[in-house]
Amino acid sequence: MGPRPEEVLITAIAGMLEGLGHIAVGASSPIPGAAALLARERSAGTTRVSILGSERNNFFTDGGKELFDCAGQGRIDAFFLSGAQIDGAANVNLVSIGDPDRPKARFPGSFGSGYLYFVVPRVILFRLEHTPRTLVERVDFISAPGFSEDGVYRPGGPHKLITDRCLFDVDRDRRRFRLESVHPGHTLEEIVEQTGFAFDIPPGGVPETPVPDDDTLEVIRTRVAGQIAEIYPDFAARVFATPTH
Amino acid sequence: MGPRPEEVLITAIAGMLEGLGHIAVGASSPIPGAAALLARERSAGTTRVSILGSERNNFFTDGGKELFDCAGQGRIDAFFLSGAQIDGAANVNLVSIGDPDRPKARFPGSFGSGYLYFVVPRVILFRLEHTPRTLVERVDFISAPGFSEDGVYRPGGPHKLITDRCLFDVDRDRRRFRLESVHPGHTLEEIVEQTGFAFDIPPGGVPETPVPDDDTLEVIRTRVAGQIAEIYPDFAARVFATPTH
Amino acid sequence: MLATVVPVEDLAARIPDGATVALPPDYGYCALGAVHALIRRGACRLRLLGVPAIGFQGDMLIGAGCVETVETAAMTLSEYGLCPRFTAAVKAGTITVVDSTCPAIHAALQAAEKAIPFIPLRGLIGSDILARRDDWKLIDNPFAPGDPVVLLPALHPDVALFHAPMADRFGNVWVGVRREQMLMAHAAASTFVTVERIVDGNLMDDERTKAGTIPGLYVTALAEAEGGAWPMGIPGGYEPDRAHLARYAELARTEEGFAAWLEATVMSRPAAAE
Amino acid sequence: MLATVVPVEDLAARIPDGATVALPPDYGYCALGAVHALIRRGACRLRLLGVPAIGFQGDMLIGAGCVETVETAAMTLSEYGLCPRFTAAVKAGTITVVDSTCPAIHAALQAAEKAIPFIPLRGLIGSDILARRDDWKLIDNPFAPGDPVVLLPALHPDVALFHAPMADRFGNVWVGVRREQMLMAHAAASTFVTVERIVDGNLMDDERTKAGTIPGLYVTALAEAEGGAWPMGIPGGYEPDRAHLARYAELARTEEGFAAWLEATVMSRPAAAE
Repeated sequence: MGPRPEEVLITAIAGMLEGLGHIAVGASSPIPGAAALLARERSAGTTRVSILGSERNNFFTDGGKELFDCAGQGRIDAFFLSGAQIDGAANVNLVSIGDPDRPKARFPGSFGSGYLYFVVPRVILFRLEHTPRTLVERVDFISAPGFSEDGVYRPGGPHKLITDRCLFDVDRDRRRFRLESVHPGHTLEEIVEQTGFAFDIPPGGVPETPVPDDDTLEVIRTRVAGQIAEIYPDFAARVFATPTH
Repeated sequence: MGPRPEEVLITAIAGMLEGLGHIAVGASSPIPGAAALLARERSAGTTRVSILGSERNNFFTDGGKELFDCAGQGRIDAFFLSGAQIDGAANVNLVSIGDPDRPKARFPGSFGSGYLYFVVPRVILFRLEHTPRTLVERVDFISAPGFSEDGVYRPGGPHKLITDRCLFDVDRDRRRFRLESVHPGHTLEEIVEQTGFAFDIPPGGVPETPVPDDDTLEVIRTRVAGQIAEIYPDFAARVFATPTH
Repeated sequence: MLATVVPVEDLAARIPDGATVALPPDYGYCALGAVHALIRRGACRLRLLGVPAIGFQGDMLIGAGCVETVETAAMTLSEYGLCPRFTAAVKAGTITVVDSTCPAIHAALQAAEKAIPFIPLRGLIGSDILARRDDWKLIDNPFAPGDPVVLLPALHPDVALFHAPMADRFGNVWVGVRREQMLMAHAAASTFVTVERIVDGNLMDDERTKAGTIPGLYVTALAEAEGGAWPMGIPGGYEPDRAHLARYAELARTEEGFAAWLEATVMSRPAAAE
Repeated sequence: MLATVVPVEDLAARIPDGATVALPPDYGYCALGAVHALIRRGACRLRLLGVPAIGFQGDMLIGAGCVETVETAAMTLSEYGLCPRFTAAVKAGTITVVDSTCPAIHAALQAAEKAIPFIPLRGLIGSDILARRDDWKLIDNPFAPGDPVVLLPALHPDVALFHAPMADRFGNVWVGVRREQMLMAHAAASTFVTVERIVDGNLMDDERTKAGTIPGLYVTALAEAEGGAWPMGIPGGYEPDRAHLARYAELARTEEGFAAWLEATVMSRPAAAE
């Protein structure tokens, strides 16, 4: 069987995590979680993965604050953020649409984004619904800004934006996204149409997002699937047909 | 057998602790420790005692900082401080004599005094050696000042000063000590001679420090001695002839 | 010193109207039994504080009209979706939301724990979280001019309310690695805890249980409440009642559905203390 | 991820000259075996940090000429008296002492743990501790003008060095209620730990041991060293060697006595790694 869309995403994200010492994954993030586990499998024991919101995979022992303290200390190399809206300046909105005091839509809230986005070197923006509704010109509420003024303490920031249609790189100098690759089955035209913000398209064409080779697929479907099933049984059952327990 | 000098001190100090909710006692403080235990015995279960530096009687679970955090929260009503020098303005010196950079004498250091003296409502100064060498006009180094300028956050401060010769009360308005009572066997003249700082003597004479009554002596020699022997076996053996183990 | 042990209804009665009540997230130990008792007693004007997020218990309190403000990093039912009564109340403008971020809540509680007036925090600059917080200050780092940094004032909850697997007769409460509950107890003026069971002996006597125990010193009153987290679960104990939680999430989408859930689940349960 | 496990001498070799080394007090878990190895390797210009006080291990390092500065709330041998080599060095002006107070050291380490540039602390105003600290600042509380408050910059030790009863193969180290050692590990750039024994399994798997465990994430390298606190004891483990400690306190009163103690106790012991 050929690679499933989830497996393309998992492989693409794992490529962003290569050689990192410590990857943390937030709650309810099965694809980033699987990607982190794949990166760990490939690291020959040098990559550490913390998966939060999972009792079994939470290795912190100093209460809710430890993830943030740990990230502030520079001990977390990569983290994932999503957003109800993400805009072309990499701002993330997890709060509301419209006036925040009388919103048209209200989302859960910013969680730790207003901090982690500043201190984790590789923050990978991850949003499966790639539409003009989610990828907007300007977010209605900035839970966490994509970039900061000179002088603001900011060792961290956006590294990539991955959606169900494509992968964007981040141009930190120009403070914009640049299309890096288009996932198999999707087109540049579709992406331009479905993206609410302006972004750069490199001259000379945009490659297709690489699909996992057979060895990678084997690792994903055996060792990674087995581990992810312990944390996200429904996801594993749906994608890998892993038996739930 | 009549009251021993230690038992007079224990009883006098316990009197300062009556009705308090939580008394903390530092390391190596057998007489204050015994006084706190006596106060607890008399409280019918409403007084809590924490004895530090004792594994068995340390009820904190958040590391070395918890004592200080707890005191800052207003959850410790009384604490004891000593000093290599204590002066007439209730300043405490736990650091050095002479120039601190090339001292004539160097002591261990200030421990937590520079903080606890500010936040614990009843700090009881305790110094068994009452001489002009220890009770001085002006300390050589202020580990913790007796009083603070207006506007400085200071819910705590000196409550009494007790020595092997007498008990001083603290006049917070005049920022001076006032002789409250003279221990049995000692005299006012001796105290004036042996005190390096000026202090107030109330008109009309100074009473003798009360000696414990028979009931109190009984409690000290049985229940208190038994508990203190677990923490300070040498002290208990010397003062109460409690068998060491 | 022995703990004050009371029935759950009495515990709830000790939490006054208008109190700022710190609550753990759904993945912590939630005192749902006590929360239901709060609703039964008609608590009002509560100011909820999520440490750092709140789920079902907050949505239930909001739906029952007990809540005036919510300060939190998030309100979420996780895999069960958005908090429906919270969302409705925000849209209707019947509650005030003070948006925060997880580390800001932890840090501001640590400031209260340390009895310091404020604490700095990195991040936040340029966010609308900061822009909308009049109570936070952006200053220039006194140690390195040209380095802006946010200061958060200490957060002093009136009440911390949570559940735990066990306590002893001295009021020592075992929370294991759920140390945000210890932080809440240190920071709050009063701490009320329901526990699965009150055990014999002293949790401080075993070095292993001691390491995960909140000393009785910080615990205002305890109630023994087996299953006191229901319909939430307790990690390492029992599982959440997923069917009930899913039904709640469904019913609470409408005011009528919530009212029916409330009547059937909370109001009609005999109060233990009556 | 597996821990780096090395012999004690190698552990000491990884602590560079000139490093700021955070050490626990005598009533904590002290890695005396590693300290002796540091002396054997001729470590120099160390900057000791007492968390919050230091005892025997600091006096030994000072006597052996390994130390340039000491920042601490106290240097004490407790019931064995003053620290004789420390006292001699201070009087001779061969080390620099930076006097602090216990909560300032804890708070400044917490600032490093939280990656905040500074932290306020109450107290201290009017003390000579503050008067002599050019690195601390007295500011007006930005939230309440007219309220002076001290700010401490974060303290970032290069190294935390301590002992513990046990660790596992993943580098998780159990310290129980000795959480100042966890704070040291969080705050320090590198953490070196000697342990009585490396156990099978994973300390994180049991909720009770997990609550008192430093995750391997913070542990740079481990050495297995049974009796590694000797001549100190470990709480809940073995008692201090009181006769040896008393002899040390006596011998160290003179330079010659200390040299004899050093030769007999430290220098002539065969290094495990040689």
